[in-house]
Order: sequence, then structure tokens, then C-alpha cells
Amino acid sequence: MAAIPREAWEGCSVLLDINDGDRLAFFRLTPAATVKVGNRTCSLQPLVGRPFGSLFSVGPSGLVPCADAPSSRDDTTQDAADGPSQDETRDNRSLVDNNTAQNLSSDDIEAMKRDGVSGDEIVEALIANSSTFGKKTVFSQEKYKLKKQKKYAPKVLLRRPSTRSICETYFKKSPARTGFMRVDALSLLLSMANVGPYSDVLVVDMVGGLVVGAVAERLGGTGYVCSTYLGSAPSSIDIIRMYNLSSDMTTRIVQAPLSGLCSLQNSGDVSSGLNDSIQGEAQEPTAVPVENTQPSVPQPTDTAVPDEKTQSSKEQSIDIDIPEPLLDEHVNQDGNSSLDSKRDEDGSSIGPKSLKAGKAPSPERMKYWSEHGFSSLIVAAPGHDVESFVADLLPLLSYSAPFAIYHQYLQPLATCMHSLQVSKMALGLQISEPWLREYQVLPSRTHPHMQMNAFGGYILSGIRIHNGDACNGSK
Amino acid sequence: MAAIPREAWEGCSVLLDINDGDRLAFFRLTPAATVKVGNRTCSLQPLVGRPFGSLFSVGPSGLVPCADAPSSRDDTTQDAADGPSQDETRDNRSLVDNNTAQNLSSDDIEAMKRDGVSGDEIVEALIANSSTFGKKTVFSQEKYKLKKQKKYAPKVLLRRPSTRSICETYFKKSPARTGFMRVDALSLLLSMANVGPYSDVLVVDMVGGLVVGAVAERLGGTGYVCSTYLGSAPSSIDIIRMYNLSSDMTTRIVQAPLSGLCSLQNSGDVSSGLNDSIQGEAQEPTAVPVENTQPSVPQPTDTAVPDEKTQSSKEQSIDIDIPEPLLDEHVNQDGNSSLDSKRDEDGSSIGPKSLKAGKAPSPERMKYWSEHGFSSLIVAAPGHDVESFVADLLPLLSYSAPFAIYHQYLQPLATCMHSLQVSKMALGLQISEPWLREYQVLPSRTHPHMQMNAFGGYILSGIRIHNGDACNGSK
Amino acid sequence: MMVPLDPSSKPTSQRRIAEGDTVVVYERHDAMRAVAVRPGAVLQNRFGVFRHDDWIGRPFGCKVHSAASAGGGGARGGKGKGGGFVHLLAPTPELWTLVLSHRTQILYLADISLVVSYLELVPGCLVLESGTGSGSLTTSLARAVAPHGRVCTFDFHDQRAASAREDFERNGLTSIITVAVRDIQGQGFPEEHTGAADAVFLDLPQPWLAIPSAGTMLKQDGVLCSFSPCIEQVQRACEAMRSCFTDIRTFEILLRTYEVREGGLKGATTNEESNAVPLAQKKRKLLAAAETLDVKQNSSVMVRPCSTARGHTGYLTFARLRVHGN
Amino acid sequence: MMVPLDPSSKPTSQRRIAEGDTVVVYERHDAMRAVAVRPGAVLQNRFGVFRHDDWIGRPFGCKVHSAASAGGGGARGGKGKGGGFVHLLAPTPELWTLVLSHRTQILYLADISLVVSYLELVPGCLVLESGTGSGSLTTSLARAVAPHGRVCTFDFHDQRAASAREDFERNGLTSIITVAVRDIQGQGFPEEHTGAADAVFLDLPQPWLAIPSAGTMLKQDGVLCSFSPCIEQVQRACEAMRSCFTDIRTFEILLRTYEVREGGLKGATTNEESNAVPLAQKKRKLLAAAETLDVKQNSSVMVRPCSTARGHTGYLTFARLRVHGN
Repeated sequence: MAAIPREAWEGCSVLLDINDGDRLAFFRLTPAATVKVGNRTCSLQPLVGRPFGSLFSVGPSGLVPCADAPSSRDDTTQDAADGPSQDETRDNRSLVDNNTAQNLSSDDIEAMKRDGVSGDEIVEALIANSSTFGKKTVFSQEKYKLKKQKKYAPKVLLRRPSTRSICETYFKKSPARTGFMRVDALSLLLSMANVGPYSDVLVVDMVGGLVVGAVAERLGGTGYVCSTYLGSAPSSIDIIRMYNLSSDMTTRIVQAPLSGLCSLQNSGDVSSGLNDSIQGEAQEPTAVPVENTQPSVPQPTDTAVPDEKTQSSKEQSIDIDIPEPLLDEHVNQDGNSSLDSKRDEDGSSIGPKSLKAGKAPSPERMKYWSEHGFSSLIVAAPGHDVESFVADLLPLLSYSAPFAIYHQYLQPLATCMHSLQVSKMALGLQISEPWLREYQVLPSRTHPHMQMNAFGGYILSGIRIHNGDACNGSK
Repeated sequence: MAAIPREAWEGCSVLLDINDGDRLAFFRLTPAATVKVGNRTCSLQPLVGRPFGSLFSVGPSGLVPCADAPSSRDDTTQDAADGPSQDETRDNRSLVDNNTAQNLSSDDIEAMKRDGVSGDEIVEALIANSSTFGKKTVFSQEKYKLKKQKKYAPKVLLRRPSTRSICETYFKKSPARTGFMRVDALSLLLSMANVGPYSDVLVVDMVGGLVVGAVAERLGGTGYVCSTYLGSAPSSIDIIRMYNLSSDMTTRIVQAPLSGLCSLQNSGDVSSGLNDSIQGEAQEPTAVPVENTQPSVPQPTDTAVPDEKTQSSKEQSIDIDIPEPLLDEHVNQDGNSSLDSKRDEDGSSIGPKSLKAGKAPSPERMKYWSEHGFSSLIVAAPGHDVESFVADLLPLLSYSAPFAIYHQYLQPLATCMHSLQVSKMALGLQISEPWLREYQVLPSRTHPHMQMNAFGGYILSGIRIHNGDACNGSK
Repeated sequence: MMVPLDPSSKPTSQRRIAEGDTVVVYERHDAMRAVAVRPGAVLQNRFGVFRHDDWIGRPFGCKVHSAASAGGGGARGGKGKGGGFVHLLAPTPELWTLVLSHRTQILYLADISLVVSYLELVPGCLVLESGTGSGSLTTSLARAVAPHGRVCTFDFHDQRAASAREDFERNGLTSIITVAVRDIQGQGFPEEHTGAADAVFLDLPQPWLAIPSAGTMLKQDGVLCSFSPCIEQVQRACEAMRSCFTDIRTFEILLRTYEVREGGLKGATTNEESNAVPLAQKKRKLLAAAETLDVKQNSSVMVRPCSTARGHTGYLTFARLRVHGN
Repeated sequence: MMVPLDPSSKPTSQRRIAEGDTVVVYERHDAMRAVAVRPGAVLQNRFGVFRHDDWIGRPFGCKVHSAASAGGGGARGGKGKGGGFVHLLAPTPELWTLVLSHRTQILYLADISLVVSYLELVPGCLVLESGTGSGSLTTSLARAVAPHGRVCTFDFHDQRAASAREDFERNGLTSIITVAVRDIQGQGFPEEHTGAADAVFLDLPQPWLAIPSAGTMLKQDGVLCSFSPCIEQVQRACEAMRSCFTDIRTFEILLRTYEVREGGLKGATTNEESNAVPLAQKKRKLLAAAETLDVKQNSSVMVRPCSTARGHTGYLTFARLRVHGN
């Protein structure tokens, strides 16, 4: 099977982009799943078997694939700022865009809808019946058309959930949930921690599972991602359900309390240290405490998970000044009911229900790690004073293992870096801040976006070393 | 007289840019002043009466104005990074740029020089006699030509010292001297502090006088800039000598210890508070402790002041990791001797020797300020914990007076901002960081500069307010 | 008067509020407005009703409360919120940029301050500007060249020029600023300024059309600036500058702002089981003890960049009129 | 082996150094080099002389000292500096980017990591790259698609391709990476990959020439990336993408680095006369007392941005192959 499934299948997780980013939401393609677009509730069944990247419009019988794919979404006027003033001689100021400019009444439009006139045709009719349209600037014409299209001919884009799309979706719609982690910062963490096949990656993920999922995706069913946590309750990592992780990949996600890993490390006695805090594989730590039928068992993916649910358990998110919009205000009405839907049993690698993420690692694994160390470390605990537990984490790594620590604040990383410099536990220490800028590239209108995400967080990276002169133990 | 003198005059301060920024140095146009270009010492007399912006080459008899001005210095290839690979099919790799490629020997060149062949002609001869020049890419050809020009036909550009050019020169050649203050940061300070005519600007300048000079330039001989200092010894503000400040402007620069201003403020008794620490105008505080004939008297401008002198008294500069290059390694040999040169007495507004900057303010002035407050405040004390003395400075301002505090570190400003928020002494508080980017704009080769100054400092700005409910005193 | 223009006029902040003054009423950092003080007038906002008469004679920068017994007609709303207050600030070009009516895209602080510095404006200069737009930059240009200099600003749009002129009058800048209606792209600057301008500023959709005229207006070594949002405009402008100008440099300036909050991070102790690693634990306890004291100090002030910001305003291209040798 | 390719091979950092391994010898953060471990060989640098034999069997990440009695021939210099040491690190794509020989301009960490994420590479993918250049990106692409995926990389330059191939061999990546000599701008990608590539990366002076071929190679919804230093290249590339691609987005990514130092700022107390304002003074004394304790803690760690940085590397334009409806 190909590395990346290119079509949606029954039971998979999908990301729907409605009206060009106006709304973004994750859904599971169960037979009962629906999405509400405008005031219409549409079944998601038409998506099954369709390629990711397909565009759908809303017809009388629900979602209909568009004849062709998104018609250059990129040509739409992205900026309101400079567009009109630049190349135009027509001036909007003389126009009054009141209702009298439109000759079609809302009754007319309703009648067209009843007659089965398509949304695109309604938009054309609106344009034809606008007395001011011809006098608008090209820029304003595009804007007018887009606005009417969104209202009368909404489009649904089927997207494949991946680290990129999941991270971008949360950052756009619910950034506090994922500690404001921008995709470029997440990308840097994965590179700096040398995440690749057969890695044993130790992760502190207090960003909802975004990092754990991203690492699992990169491992591709090899190696391990060990999600560790402070205290006795694991952090929620339920975002991993948004990824279409196969069963191979899901079983590579394990969870263990930091105290367990440390005591194992210190005692050198694997089984005893382990069992104190982890009760083995029989009794799993509750990775994803959501209101599921099986609350303690995270599914590889789950049904439509708008953030009203996930928002509630955001203990790890730090205070922000502006209340964040929910990931999707329009909860899929049938969301919760779809859990009892049948999984596909056609041999696809998408994990059946019985395979779980977030088990405790086996004693053999724990023993291996205590002897060889983890091959890298990623910390994403934006609300925490990282210095205090980095001192506990680093000894769990093999020598020469790289690590990367993400934070919202600079000073805690500076303090941490300084103490690592003093302790000589690490070298190649560096604090960096990614600075990402997006551009509008259009003929005669090329410039950086007028609005930017000015902040992508800070990352402290380095390499754990052995600084003693006689290091004959392998770790 | 025009606001800006457009030609250099006897006795003025000039900035010489030698070989397109390779060397930048300030000089005073005294009859004896010279500049060393290559291995030739040239009198600066040919600059007198020439327009600022003029370009000079080095002829047999010294500096000679070029027939025309800089021939589009901007068309020169600024970047080595992408230039060659982009549009060229010729490939430099096959070329070996060894000495055998050049058919002119160094003896030949010496002979040409002796024969009075001009530098530009020598460069042409070198190109004509290079066996590889024709095979180089256009980019490499330009580079080759530029290199030879700098060596055999060096150019001297006469620049007018102004806030812009002085700040840029220090930032480029000796940034520690001016607290790494970039011109955009300085510009922001001046705007944020509403510096304009008839302002009474209180300044803490621990960046060598850069801020004091810039404020004086903006005041244009009106208002006052009061340079205050902690402790008993004033900070050096000798950079003001680089500005061509007129006598009107120079007399508007006064110096007073903070303790004096504060005690005046507190006691309400002008003369007593003042005289404790400031001995009036008769005995001037030593503003510019340099090895001058009159060490305690700063001159409105001074002779060539390469930084070997000024570097030594940089008590206010903070530690930096990389040793800074001096402002000008090639000290003008006759620099110190030109102090006794005659000033022009032709009625130009450039200050004669007897007018001094940095006097103590008159008791009347002090009384006025104690009653009305300063109209704004600028603090540039990069090595200091600003919070502690901002609390002393703000009460010296009139209500509604804006202030701007520059710093190299963020945390001290954050702490300061927080304490001002709590005390409710100010509103509109904001910490901002300018981010300046320069672009190369060339046909098919437009992009941001490959190297950037990634850091322009932080600025805390705000407005002093009266927060009591009954404020009937004017300040 | 926003900029004092003669020795007898004090900086505004040193004065008391008088009839006819423009004050900036500060509600919050994102809620300010300019108000002309008129006897008998009232200001009503969400914080209450404020009588201008209460303001007169008080210093700029003072805090004023809403009238307890809301006089006049518009009392509704005022009482309910009772005890609201605002601050009355002296207008500055910086505050003006925040309160002016946006008739066009305007330039903001960072661009404005860089323009003023790079144009090397000092008192006494003559600077030409096109277009006037909303007058955001014009006001700062005026402050820079006052008291004896001049800003001649041009806009092809009749009404826009008239509104700007009103604003300048209101701010007492008419003796510094002249507003004229003129299509600079089509006609160039008026001949009367030939060779007289110290600096020229262009904010035009097709700056390259005006650049030759700008070159004619400038004194030798004078500085031109062109502001454009799109890189294509910059490319054409630079092309046009190369014949008469030198030292052509293009910049972009942004301001990154930071937010400050009080309160520390969650320590590991709050989350950690007590049977954790002894050594690390010990260290943590030490720290915790210290932190108790620390909170009383200042290290609990946390600062980080604001997450959204203006990502682009425009490119600023500066150039110097080439000096001709002889 | 830089990337473990089968279940039996451990991540390098978990192993001990063996003959034939490549180790990254770390002298300082700006002084590293890749060294192949050969019995009997010595490494000589400014810190001394190091015997490879001393390294074998020790864990990666260990510290090794220069030989006290410098064996072999190259002893000169070693003794004088005696007692020098280096660290031996396991190679990673990130370290490789810092030590590889620059045959061309290379991509660095920030661009590389964004490319790998935005191309949505996971194990098993097929990715096409042109040009190979110095192989800086290639190595990271290989890690992302390993163990079962493939990187097919093309360079028109013979020698460059050969050198890259040597490097990939040395790093144990030959089973993942295929290097071919081909002028992609002129010939396009080989037909054998038609409709088979999950992602395509272009770093070419004229990317628009290769974009149609890239569209042919990609699977539906597959991602293309084009890297160009100049905006004109981006403009033409975007133009070329519009016919077959959607979701065209152009980014620029930079890394700002920070420097950390210990030690506080000069307080006002050190400079201030003792007869200063009493009230402020009192506050200062309180602070000073607190600071004494503070120094023992951590608030004396100061951090600020490094002043120089890479100001631009290139623009990254990503696009998705448009999916055709039916």
C-alpha cells in the first residue's frame, strides 16, 4: 500500500474546509456522519472514495463533487489593503452598495432555489441583476462575487489530515489548544530532534497530542514515541485521533509517567521501578479522557471533533488575552452517535478499534531504554517552567541524542540553557525563534501578507553529551 | 540661510566614505587635515566648497572631483549568493584565477602609475590584459572590476554628517559605542518622544551623545535638550561634535545631574536645590572628556574623530561577544593638530569656538522646568537597569508628556512597564521592537539582503499622566 | 496647536486646556478620539457623560470623571455606568495617527519615523509630498520642518485635500502645510519649487511617473522617498530612479509589539508526585523557596511577542539626487 | 549509518562507535567536521592529536582527549596544546548540514524542516528533487521517507552528482537515495516516475521550465515545492503553477537566534549619589537587598537576539496538484 492514501475511505478521519477557510473541522466518515453547510445538513457519504483535494458543492441531494477542482483559489484577491488603490481608475467611493442596487428580491432567490437552480447560477443571476456591479473596480467585483458565492454556492474542500493540515487548523482556529505552536515550529522540533525511522523519541506533549501524533507519523510504524508526563495523570493527547494513524503507527505510541522513567533509570532495576507507577499493559493509563463509550481507550481516530469538546480539557494551555474561537462552532450534530459505526474490515491498514495508543511500554522496552537511552527528546510544555524537569529528562537520553524544547516565553529557556551550559550536560545549545512570512504573489500585486502571525514560539535545542573522561557504559 | 548646508565649508565636519563603505570616517575640514587613501596622504582642502554627495578620486596631486557623481553605486552586484547561479550559463568553476591569467606585471603597473596613468585607466588595462576576464560570468566580471577599482582607483565620497549618516556610521563600524542603536530605533525614539520645535526634552544619553545630537538637530535652535546623568560625572556626549550643529543649536544643549533635577523637583526651591549639585554656568560640567586642548569644553564639532579615541571612554557600552572593529582603523594622522585651526568667521551659523554645548541650565530654566515639567523624555542607557531611575525621571515630566526608553534587553523593560502599569503613572504603555529589512532591487535579482542586522533593540513608550482626581497644579 | 510655532508658545503638554484646544480623549489604548473643546459641550461615550467645561483650565494628562448629574440632554447611559473616567491628552502627531479619520490607507509610526529620519528633515526644510491621503505622514513632516520650514502636499482628490486641510487647520498647522489639488503623476510638481526642495515623498500607485519631476524639484544631494505596498511598484520605481538618483536603498520596517503579564509558570512541583527523583526534587525545593521571595520582586513579570501584527505596510525606497561634477 | 533502515539497526546514538562509522567531531559550535573512523588513523587539529583507535567501542557523545604521547607521525603541535579534547557525535542530517562541503549554496535547517513538513513526507513516500546541489536537503528528505521510501535526486552537473553520491554512500543512504545526472529544466523528470511521486522539490534557476513535468510526476493532491532566492523567479513560478496546481502559497522562513549571558545590569545605586531622592532611594535599597538573593537564583541570566543573522535564504513556494473531478 502507498505511504499516503490519496482517497477518503469509510471510517477515515477527514478535514473539511468550508468556504475557503471560513470554517475548518475534522470529521469521521461514518455512514451516519453529516456536516451542516449553511442551513443544510449533508451526509458525508459522498466523500467516501473521493480523492483528497476534491471540492464539493451543495446540491439538492447533498454534497456533489464539483466538475473540476478548486479553480485557482489563489487568484482570489487576498488583500483588501492595496488592491483597489493600485491599478484602478474607477473609484468605489461614488457607489452606494445598498439594497436598491440589486434587482433580485430575496423572494426571487428563494423561488430559484425551489426550482433547483444551482448556487453558481444564482450567483450569476445576482451579478446580472446588480445595477452597480459593472461600475465596481475589478477588485470589488471579485469581492462581491466571492461573497455571494460563499452564501449561495458554498464549497466544501476535502482535505487529508496530516501533521501539516492538523497543525495549521488548530493554529488558525484554536491556537491555545496547541500552545500556539505554528507548523514551522513543529517542523523544527521534529528536525532538531532527528525524528526518523526506528527512533525512540521521548516526548513531553502538553499541546494536546499534536507532537505525539506528528512524531508517530514520522516514525511510520517503526521505533517508539514515549509520551511522558509529570504527576500521575497523563496529559490529554487526543489530537492523535485526528491523524489517520494506522494500527502499526498507533501501537508505537506509549505513555509513561516521568517518575516511572526516572526511578527505573535510577534504580537500574527495570521491573520493580516500573510497576510502582505503571500497572503494566493490562491496565492502561487513560490517555484521552473524552466522553466516549470507552473513555479510557483512545481511538486511532475519532469522529468529528470540534473543539467544544477538546477545549474543555485544556489544562496545559496558557492564559491568553483574547478568547480563542472554537475550532468549529458548528458541531456536527451526529458526531457522538457515530462511534458505534462499523469500521472497515477490508484489510486497510487503518487501525481497527482494538488497537490502542498510549499503552504503557512493555517491561522489555523500559529495560532497553534504561540501558540505551532514548534517541531524542521533544518538550512542548508551554505553561511550565521547563528548567525544573529538563534536568530529569536529559539523563534518560542516550549520549549524543539531540533534544528540542518549545516554549512561549524566552526567559525560562534562557535560564534552562544557562543551567545546561553550567552543568555541561549538553553542547550545541541554541535558542532560536522561527520567523515565518507568507507572501501574496499576484501579477503587479506581490507583497508579504498584510496580517501576520508575528510569533511562532522559541526553541532551545542541543545535544546531550557525556562529559566525563571515562565513559565506558553505553549510556 | 537654508536649513541644510549643501556644500562643505572650511571648518565643518564631514563624513568620508572611502571605496563604497569599506571605510567610513569623520573629519574636520581644516587647512591641515588629510586623509590617507591607500598609501597616499591627501589634503582635504579640495573638499571645501564642494557639494555634499560629491565623489572624488585620487589623482597625482591629491583628491580630484570625479567628472560625474557616483555612477549608480546601486547597480553593483551586492550579493555573492545567488548572483552567479541565476541567469548565467557560463560557469566559473573552469576558471583558475591565478596570477598567470594577468599579463600585466606589478612592475608594469608601477610604471604606469609613475607615468601618471589614472587609476581608471589602470583598471581598464588590467581587464584588457586578463586572459580569463572574457570567460567570466557578467557577475564575476563586475566583481573583478570592482575589486581592481578599489585597489587602483579608490573613490572618496563626501557625505554630510546628519543624524541618519552619523547613526548609520557608528552602527556599521562601532555599534557598541552607541549601544547598538540602529537608525530606525533612534527615529522611533524621536517620534515617540514628540521631539519638535520648542520642546523641552529630557534625555539620558549613555550612547555617546548620539541621542542628544539627534534631538538638538530636530530642535533646530529652539527649545532645550537637557542631558541628565546618574551620579556626579556626566556621560560622554562627544558624538555631538560629529554633527554640524550651529551655535544656536549648540547652546540648546544643557547638562544637569539627575539628583539636581530631582531635588529641585522635590524641594520646590529652585536655586537651593540646584546649587547643591550644579555650580551654575560659571563652572561647567565636563561633558566631553577627550584629550583636547580644552578638555572640559566640548566643541560643536571636532576634528577627525576615529574611534580609537572615543572607544577608550566607552564606560556606557555593554559587553558584547565579538570585539568591535574601530570606527576607522586608519587614523587621520593630522587629526589632533587641527584643533588650533581657524574657524570661519564669515557669519555662517556654525558655532564659533566660544559657544559650548553641555552647560548647566540657567536657574530660570530650572525653575521653569520644575514648574512646567519637561515636555518629553528619552532614555538610552543600554547597560543599566532602567526601572530604578525611570521612577525618578517620570515625575520630572509634564502631564501628558510622552516618553521612550531604549534598551538592549527585554526583561528590564518588561519589569519597568509592569511597575508603571501598577503605579498608574503612565498610559499607552507599549514595548515595541523595530524590525528593519533592506532589499536588493535589481532586475531579476530582487530579494532581501542576505545578511541582516537582526536586532534593533527594544523600546518602551508611553505617556505620563496625572491619575489623581483633583489635579489643579499644572504639573 | 499640535506643534508650537513660536517662542511664546509652550509645548502643549506644559499648558492647561483652553477653549478651542483639541484634546485626545483616551478611553483605552485602542479607544481614543480627538475632541475640540467648546464651552457648554458634552462628550458622551460608554464611560459616561463628560462636560467640556470641567476640562478647561485643567492640565493636559489629567483624569476626568463623568458628570455625576449628567447635564443637558444626552444623560441616558451615563448614569448607569456612573463614575467612569477618561484621560485628556495633548495631541501629538503620533496620537493623531491613531485618531484621524481614515480616508485612505495611512502610514503608521514605524514607517513615518523612518521616513522623517531618512529624508533628513530638520527645522527650516522644504518638503514636497504626494499624495496627502489622510494626512498621517503630513503632520509628522510638519513637526520636523517647523517652525520655519514648509510642507507642500498634493492630492489629486478634491474632497480628500479639503478634508486634510480642515484637519491641519484644526491642529494649527496651516502656516506650515500647504495643501493643493494636483495630479502629480500626470503633471509633476509645480515649477515654482524647482531646485528648492530638501526632500520629496511619494505615495502614489505609479511612482515612476512622478520621479523625474521629483528629481527636478530637489536640491543637490536632496532625498527622495517612495512608498509602495507591492514589490512590482518598487522595481519600476528603482528603475526610474537610476538615471538621476544614487544611493538607492529599499527598506521595509515593521514593529513587533510585546505583551507583559504578571505571574509565573507552573513549576514541576505542582504536578509532580512526591516520590519523584530525589536529586532533582531537592533542587526544586530550593527553587520553590526562592520563588516565594521572587514573586514579591519582579521576576514574575513575563513578556512575549503579541501574536498578531501588521505583517506588511509597504516598501520604502530612498534615493539621493545625484550631484553633478564639473 | 545516518538513518537506521531496518529493525535490527539501532539509532546511532544508542550504539558504540565502530570502525567505518562516520563521527562528527565537535570542537566548538562553529567548528565541527565529519570523520570516518579507521583503525590506526589519527585526527589532528588545534586541540591536539586524536587516535581513532581510542574512539572505537566508546559511546557516541563521549569526550575524548588528545593523545598524551602523540603516536604516529603528525605529533607536532599536539603536545604543545596538550590535554585538548573534543566530543564525538553521532551524525544526523542537521549536523551533516553544518559539516558538509559546500559545492553550491545549500539549504539550512529552517528551510529544510519546513520543506519536509509541507511536502507531507512520511516513511514510504517517493520524492523527486532537482538539483541535488550539495545534498543538504537530500539527506533530510531521505530520513523522512526511510525506511521504505525513495528519494530520486537529479543534478545536471556531473561532478556534483558524483560527489553527492559519495556522501550518501558514506552516510549509508544509498538504498534510499538515487542520484542521476539530468537537466531537469531541459528534459523534465524521467517518465518512469509519471504519476508516482508524492512530492517534488525544485531548486532551479528557472523553475517554471520544470513545473509542467513536476505536475506530470505527482500523484493527485501531491505537493510541489520550489525554492528561489529572488522574487522574480517566484513570480514566474507561481504563474506557471496556476494551470495545474492549487493552494499555491509562498513563504519565507528565517531563524532568529538568541544569546544568553550571565550577569545583571548596572543598577542605579552604583552610579547614584547618596543624597538622591529619598523615596526612590528607599525603593532601590529594597530592591538591592532582594537582588543579593536574586543573583543566586536565575534572574541574572540575560538573553537577547544575536545581532547578525542570515537575512534571507530564499522563498519557498508550495502548491498542490489539482484533483480533477469527474
